[in-house]
Amino acid sequence: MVEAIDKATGAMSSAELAGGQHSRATVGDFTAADPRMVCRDVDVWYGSKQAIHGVSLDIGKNEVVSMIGPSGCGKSTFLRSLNRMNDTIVGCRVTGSIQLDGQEIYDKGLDPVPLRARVGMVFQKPNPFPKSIYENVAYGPRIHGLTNNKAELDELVEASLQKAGLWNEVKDRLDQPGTGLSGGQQQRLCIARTIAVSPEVILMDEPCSALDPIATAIVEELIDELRQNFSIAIVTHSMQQAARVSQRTAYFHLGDLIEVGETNHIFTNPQHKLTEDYITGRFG
Amino acid sequence: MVEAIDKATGAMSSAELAGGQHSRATVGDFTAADPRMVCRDVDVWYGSKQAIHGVSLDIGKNEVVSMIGPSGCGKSTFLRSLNRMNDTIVGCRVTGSIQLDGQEIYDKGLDPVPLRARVGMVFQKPNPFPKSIYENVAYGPRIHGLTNNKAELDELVEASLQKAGLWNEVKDRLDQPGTGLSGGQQQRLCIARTIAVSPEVILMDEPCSALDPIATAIVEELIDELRQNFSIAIVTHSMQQAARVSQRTAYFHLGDLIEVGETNHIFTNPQHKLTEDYITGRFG
Amino acid sequence: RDTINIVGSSTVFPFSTAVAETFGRTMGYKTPKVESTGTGGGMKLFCAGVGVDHPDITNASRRMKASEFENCQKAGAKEITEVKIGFDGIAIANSKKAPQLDLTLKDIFLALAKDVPDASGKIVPNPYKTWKDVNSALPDAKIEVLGPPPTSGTRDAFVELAMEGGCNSIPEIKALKKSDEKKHKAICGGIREDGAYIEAGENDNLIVQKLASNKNALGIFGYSFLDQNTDKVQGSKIAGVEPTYETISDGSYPVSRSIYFYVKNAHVGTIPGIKQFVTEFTSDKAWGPEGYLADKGLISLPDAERASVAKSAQALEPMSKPE
Amino acid sequence: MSNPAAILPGVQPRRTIDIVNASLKRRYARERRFRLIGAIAVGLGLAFVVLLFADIVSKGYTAFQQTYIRLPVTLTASVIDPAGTRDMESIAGANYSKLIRDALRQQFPEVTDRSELRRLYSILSVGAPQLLQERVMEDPSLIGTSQEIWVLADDDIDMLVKGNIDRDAAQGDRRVTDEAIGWVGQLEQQGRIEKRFNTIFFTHGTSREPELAGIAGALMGSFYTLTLALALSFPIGVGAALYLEEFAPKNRWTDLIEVNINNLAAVPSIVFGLLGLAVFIGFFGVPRSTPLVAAMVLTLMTLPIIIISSRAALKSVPPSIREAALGVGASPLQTQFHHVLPLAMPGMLTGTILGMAHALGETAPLLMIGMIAFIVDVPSGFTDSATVLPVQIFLWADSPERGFVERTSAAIMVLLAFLFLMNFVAVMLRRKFERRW
Amino acid sequence: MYAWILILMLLAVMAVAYQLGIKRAVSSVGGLTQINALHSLPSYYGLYAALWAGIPALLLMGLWIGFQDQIVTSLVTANLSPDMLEGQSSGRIDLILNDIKNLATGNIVSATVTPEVQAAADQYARLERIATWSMWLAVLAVALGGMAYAWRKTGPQMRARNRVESIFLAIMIVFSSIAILTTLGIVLSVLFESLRFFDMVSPVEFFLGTNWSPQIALRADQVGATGAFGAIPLFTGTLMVSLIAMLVAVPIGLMSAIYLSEYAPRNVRAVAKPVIEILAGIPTVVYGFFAALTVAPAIRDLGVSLGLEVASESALAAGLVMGIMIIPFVSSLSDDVINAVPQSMRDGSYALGATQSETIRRVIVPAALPGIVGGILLAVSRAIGETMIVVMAAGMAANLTANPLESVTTVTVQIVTLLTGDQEFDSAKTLAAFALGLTLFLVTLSLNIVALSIVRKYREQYE
Ligand SMILES: Nc1ncnc2c1ncn2[C@@H]1O[C@H](COP(=O)(O)OP(=O)(O)OP(=O)(O)O)[C@@H](O)[C@H]1O
Ligand SMILES: Nc1ncnc2c1ncn2[C@@H]1O[C@H](COP(=O)(O)OP(=O)(O)OP(=O)(O)O)[C@@H](O)[C@H]1O
Ligand SMILES: [Mg+2]
Ligand SMILES: [Mg+2]
Ligand SMILES: O=P([O-])([O-])[O-]
Repeated sequence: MVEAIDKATGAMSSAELAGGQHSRATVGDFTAADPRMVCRDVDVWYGSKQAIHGVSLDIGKNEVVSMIGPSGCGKSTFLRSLNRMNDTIVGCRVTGSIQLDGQEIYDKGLDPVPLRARVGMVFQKPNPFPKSIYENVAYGPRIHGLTNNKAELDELVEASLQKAGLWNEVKDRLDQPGTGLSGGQQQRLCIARTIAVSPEVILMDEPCSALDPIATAIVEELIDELRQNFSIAIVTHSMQQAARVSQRTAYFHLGDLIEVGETNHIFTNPQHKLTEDYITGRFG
Repeated sequence: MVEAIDKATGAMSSAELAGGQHSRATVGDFTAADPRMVCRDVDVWYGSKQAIHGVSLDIGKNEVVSMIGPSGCGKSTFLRSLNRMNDTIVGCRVTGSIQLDGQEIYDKGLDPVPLRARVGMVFQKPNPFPKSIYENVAYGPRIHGLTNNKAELDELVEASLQKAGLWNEVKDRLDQPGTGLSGGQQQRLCIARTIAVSPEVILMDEPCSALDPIATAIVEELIDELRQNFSIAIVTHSMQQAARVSQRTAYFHLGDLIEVGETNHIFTNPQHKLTEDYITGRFG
Repeated sequence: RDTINIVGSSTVFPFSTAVAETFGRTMGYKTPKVESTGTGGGMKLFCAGVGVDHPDITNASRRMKASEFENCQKAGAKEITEVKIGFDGIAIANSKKAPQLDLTLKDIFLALAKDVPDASGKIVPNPYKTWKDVNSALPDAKIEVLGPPPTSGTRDAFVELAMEGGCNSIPEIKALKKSDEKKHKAICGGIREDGAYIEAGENDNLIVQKLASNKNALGIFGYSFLDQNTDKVQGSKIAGVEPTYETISDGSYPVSRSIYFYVKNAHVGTIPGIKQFVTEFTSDKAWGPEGYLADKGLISLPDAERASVAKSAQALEPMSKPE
Repeated sequence: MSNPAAILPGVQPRRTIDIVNASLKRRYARERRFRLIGAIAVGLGLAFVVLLFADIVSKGYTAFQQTYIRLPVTLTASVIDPAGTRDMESIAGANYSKLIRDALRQQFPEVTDRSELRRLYSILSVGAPQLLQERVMEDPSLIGTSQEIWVLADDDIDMLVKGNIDRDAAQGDRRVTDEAIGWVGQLEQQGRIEKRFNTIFFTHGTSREPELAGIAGALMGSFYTLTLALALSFPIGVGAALYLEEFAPKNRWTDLIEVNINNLAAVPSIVFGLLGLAVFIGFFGVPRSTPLVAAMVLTLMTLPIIIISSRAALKSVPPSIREAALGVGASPLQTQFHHVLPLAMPGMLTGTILGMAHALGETAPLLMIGMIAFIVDVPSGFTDSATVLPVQIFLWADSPERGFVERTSAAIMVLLAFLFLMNFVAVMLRRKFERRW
Repeated sequence: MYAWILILMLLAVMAVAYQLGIKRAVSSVGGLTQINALHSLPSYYGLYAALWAGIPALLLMGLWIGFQDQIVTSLVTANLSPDMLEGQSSGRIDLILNDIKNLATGNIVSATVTPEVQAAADQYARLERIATWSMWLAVLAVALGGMAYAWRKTGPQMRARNRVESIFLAIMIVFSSIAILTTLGIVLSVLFESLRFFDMVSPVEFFLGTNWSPQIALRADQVGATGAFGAIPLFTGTLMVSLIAMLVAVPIGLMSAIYLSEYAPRNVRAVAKPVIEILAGIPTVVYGFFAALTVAPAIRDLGVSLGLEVASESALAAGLVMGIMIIPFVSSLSDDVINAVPQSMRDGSYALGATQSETIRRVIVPAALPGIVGGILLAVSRAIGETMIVVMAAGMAANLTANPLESVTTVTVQIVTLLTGDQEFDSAKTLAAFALGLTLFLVTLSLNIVALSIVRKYREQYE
């Protein structure tokens, strides 16, 4: 596999020039026309182990960027560094530049709290609070003061659950613990919880992994709807899904961002050997 | 949706006769030629809420049965009742008959410990122990005394990790905690952990939900290999996967087993309206 | 501050509190606060200075030492009235179920000293295991004595009164006093540590109860506990004298010590009631042989001495530096 | 593959289930043993509680009754209120002792000798006149009437009536003379002696006379002390734990602090007394012997317990919960207060229960700050001189009078009741917060 | 009394400030509908105002109460005629002032009241009154001032949440520092006396000597004021008693915790856990009597029937009973952390065919280890710090022995007896208590460092 990368790097120099000066290894244009988030040369370490190597990538306005790549390649790690969730992991360090609307998010003075309210996240493992379903969704709006009264809050909770496609299943048991839901229900609950605070950028780490096609369709619809106003980065293992929902796709491999580009372009005409191998399933 | 079921039940009576006297609603033949596990009229309650309604289903020798159905329909619940994992949930009750090799597993006298050694399980949410990767896999063999010495154990751990497609990624960090792995790696670790004790029946609850296509292919290969000797029940949301790996498929809906049959038959020619809707994605 | 603060000895505590209570009940003053800090601790607090933050009276189960007196002087507590209030008998007792012992001071010394002279007069580590070894007239029972630890004033007194008395009854050792005083003191003051003497802490009730359940054991504790527990334990005779109110009072029972309290005269006149408290304490209805303190186990001074102490106490005559 | 069940050819010669079944018996034996040991352990724990309770209760329950003697007391107006003005001060100063003694004397006309009379009077408590005075002052209309009044008996008589003194023993072997036994017997025959509920025990401060000694002072002292100690130590302990575990940077310094706090728990409590003496009393001038200073010292003593258990509880909250909250934009403090603290609360409350139990039962540090004291008045504030329950117990246990034996145990019962009450709230709260996830 | 009223009033002001803060914040953005323009939730603005109203005022009040008496007293003193103070020590002046104060507050006074004292008393009472009233005014003024300040600051841009949180964080840091100050205080309060001790007794003897016998050194006038100050028997005694206690408490405590949290029905647990916690609250005197009068004789009788030589006071009796006392430290704390281990861990193990006990021993206990060790450390600490039981049941003889049937003593016991007996602060005897305290502190510190590193090594973090 190491040789594969070496080969790839060798074959890349032209693509590199096209890509921009920051990245050394990425094929394709990692910039967006109207970027919300701009990442340059992002490195992430877990202790002494480097999990992300100089990744540069933009997330544009009104676009969905999907991140694909083999398991363990650093997709979650990269995603988590976009709203500073990595701060909570002891020994995890992030370097390089990540900007949201031109503001460096790893600035010393920057308060991660409003940042996370603006950049919402759905985690890979569903993690509902050990509270009632209602409280799970209402928590974010409550702490941000998004509603003025109980009725509004109820409405917001219902709308969020509706959008996540969970309302019908839970409307009679809103007061029961969120931890007593099925896997897929928990996942949708976490989606509902995240969209309830209407973040401007939404990071979704395999939001549909535990969902059946129907629920998946609902979430994908939701993503499409959200894209009208917000920016979305989604990690997925399903290339079909990536193809369906995203405008641009980034392919990660062993901590490197190998290739990025228009989604249909990537899936029909991958530039890099690794990308091609992965997409055609010839790999591993 | 309620009407849909009612309609379906009406249209079912002939299929019901074919199916056997225990089930009221299942279309298709839920028996297996050479059954390892035989479930009849299984009801599962969470407190006063019934999650499974009179499900009858066999799992045959050397076959893979896949269970599909919308999120929250009771797949995990049913699966967990096959090795009495539901015992650990407070307020969860199982009635009806579930037999393993002719032995009633909910018998008062029956001991769930050897049962679970024979009927292994991979959970929907990966739950590695807070131990090293090595210890995670070695745990089962150790408690059962499956190996006679350290060398054998090492070998077994390696083989299990190999089969789960994780060996290459973790071979240098076997002593690091299993909880520090990526989502998909944790899932494969749990698969390795389960197969390390060579259970006779393996229950897998969405084993590939966090896996990329390559890793998925490895696991599917593993399933196919395991099928040679064992029986496997797998919950999956991917109908492609169900089609690829399973011989028979059971479709669940709102706690009912709606239809069961040969996998290719089900996917090409579903009998029940609900099944058809689900498979063709016309549903919800 | 409008209450009297009293600190000091735990031995005097039961008497001091009884007076304090009566004083508070009958005299119209607030009941004084009495702390049990031990004699030394009390002296330290008492001599720390003059003023509302410092106690007015300290109780002592021994006389104030010269060094303590000097500390008081230095801190400005120049005039101190010493009041000797009576005796505290130290009983050596055993269970009623066992025969009463008749010991001599010498027996006590030989049984409990760390080093004793052997037949040849050479000083050896205490070899005696049973009372019979010590004195053939005594029963053949293991030596097992529960007594106070080295940190307590009672132990001090016991060493001074019983042990030293006993060791001086042995001529060779008595002779040592002149030739090698240091050695003499070491021999007379050293209590054996091989388990025959058990340091039992300062809860005398516990000793009484332990005696009740262990026939062999002897215990060393204050007379008031003997007085209250005559149904369980009996005091051993010492040189033929049983510890009773009378024998202690008239001095025929050898193991008893005087107890005191000290008044800071500087506080009289500003802390309300000190003088009245002293008067109450030194009234016959309190400390007389028929007084309520006698009922609590205090052994009164002889009549004449009581009268003179009462007089000087009520006049708050300052003491001179103790030798 | 020769062996169908093996994942690994050659490694497992037999099917897993055979191996499992072969060893199952042994494993089950171990399981049963383990479980049995657990049950035994719980049983032992409970048995110790029962044993100690039985011990305490059997020794102490008699203290809740007290012997009284019914006497026909004539409340002569000329003695109580010679001026007839019903002036409270003069009523207070009257010679009630004489009234009671006269009443007793009436019962035993044959006793005339002065010293014999003195002995007769001594079967009554020295506190009896005061109790009568209180009664008359409450109800001045009694003056001039003749009343059958229950007069408190002396502690020795109380012990005699309760059977703690052997009437058949030789006279010298007991505290009560034959003559007194005779008198008491006579009164008993006339039905003039009765054991009545001991209200004094609950309403009075301590006393040197067992029959007059009450627990109210110490109870209030403990109440003030513990209330304040709890109010100080719980927020401080939880706050410190929260900061150290969740906010402080993890480095050598915080490690040092962690070790240091663990170490503070091992510091003998009397050393906290020394510290309190030097700092609170010596430096800040907090008054000695007060609940205020005691509470401060006990706070220092219990803090390590609360901090350590709180940190352990915080550590056991899964990180995913924190991530979930942070992920929707909660601030770290909100995350802690809304999600982590409630989940860690059971452990924190346990630490508080244990710490407060320790503080409630501790005497050694109080010694240094002047709480081992005889204080009759019931404190009415944080800066009144006071003593606390364990000190009272310690002092009573060390008192020669027989009557204090049962009172010691009764006081312990009161302390335990206090403990129960205190823990009850905490235990309820703990149950409320407890959940598995 | 008045202070309470003032505090209640302050609370009222804070409540008002809270409401006003919210109002102000909401109106600053033009009403409830525009609330999203605020940086923080309105309640944070309220809290901000309440804290500004409360904290400075409370601080002022604390300082005022702390200094008022001093200031008033010095004013009164200044007015006393010089001949009354002439040549008087400060303590004496204190007493005169005390008399004046007693008079002023209507307490009993002992001396005859001279007109001058009466005048001073009147002045004192007057000044007190003035001071108290001005305190009220000042405190309330500061509270209102704080509120006004917050009011002025409040606006849509103000980061109220951050400010409130930094106040809370600061408070928590202050709380944390209390632990450090305590340590500092403890070290300082034993250090100097310890140094004095080591002036008299060589550290070599103290740390390496095997003979502890402060008895000969009782008094300055006694001979051989050197005594024997070998601390080793005390430490071995401590070790033995604590070890025995741990041998009782750890198995019983841990197994009860496991049983209660894993096996027992919920209602059994709900009852048994608090009941066992009572063990930690029973006063040590009770344990002492129990150990001395029940356990020790039983051990002795048993020993005698086995033909063993058993002292009537033994380390075993004390250790056993102490073990009972500290059971709850192990059981309750372990129970809590075991209960907090996520269910998915158990599921993972059961699904592999592990028995419940295997799951507990190999998965749950390791996952809960830090908490369990914390509980055990607390139990050890409590055992080391306990005196009453040891004194009553193990005697006080400093035997250097490994035989638990012999009488031993512990460091803490010696510290307490030395400090509560007939103290003498210029003799090695009493100072030894401080040296022992310091040494114990250092010894337990190093043990704790070892414990921490072990826990770190074996810690298993779930999820
Ligand atoms: N512990 C529980 N307590 C109460 N209800 C539960 C519990 N677990 C699951 N349920 C409910 O039972 C139903 C079936 O849940 P189950 O987990 O079996 O669904 P599933 O088919 O596995 O769904 P998914 O594909 O989302 O995992 C759902 O409605 C769920 O909310
Ligand atoms: N907390 C951690 N500590 C140490 N290493 C970690 C940690 N989390 C992840 N890693 C490692 O970092 C690498 C990238 O992990 P990451 O979770 O980003 O992968 P991923 O692309 O999300 O994979 P998956 O699709 O399986 O979720 C992996 O090798 C993983 O083992
Ligand atoms: Mg991931
Ligand atoms: Mg499921
Ligand atoms: O307390 P004492 O000094 O009398 O032992």
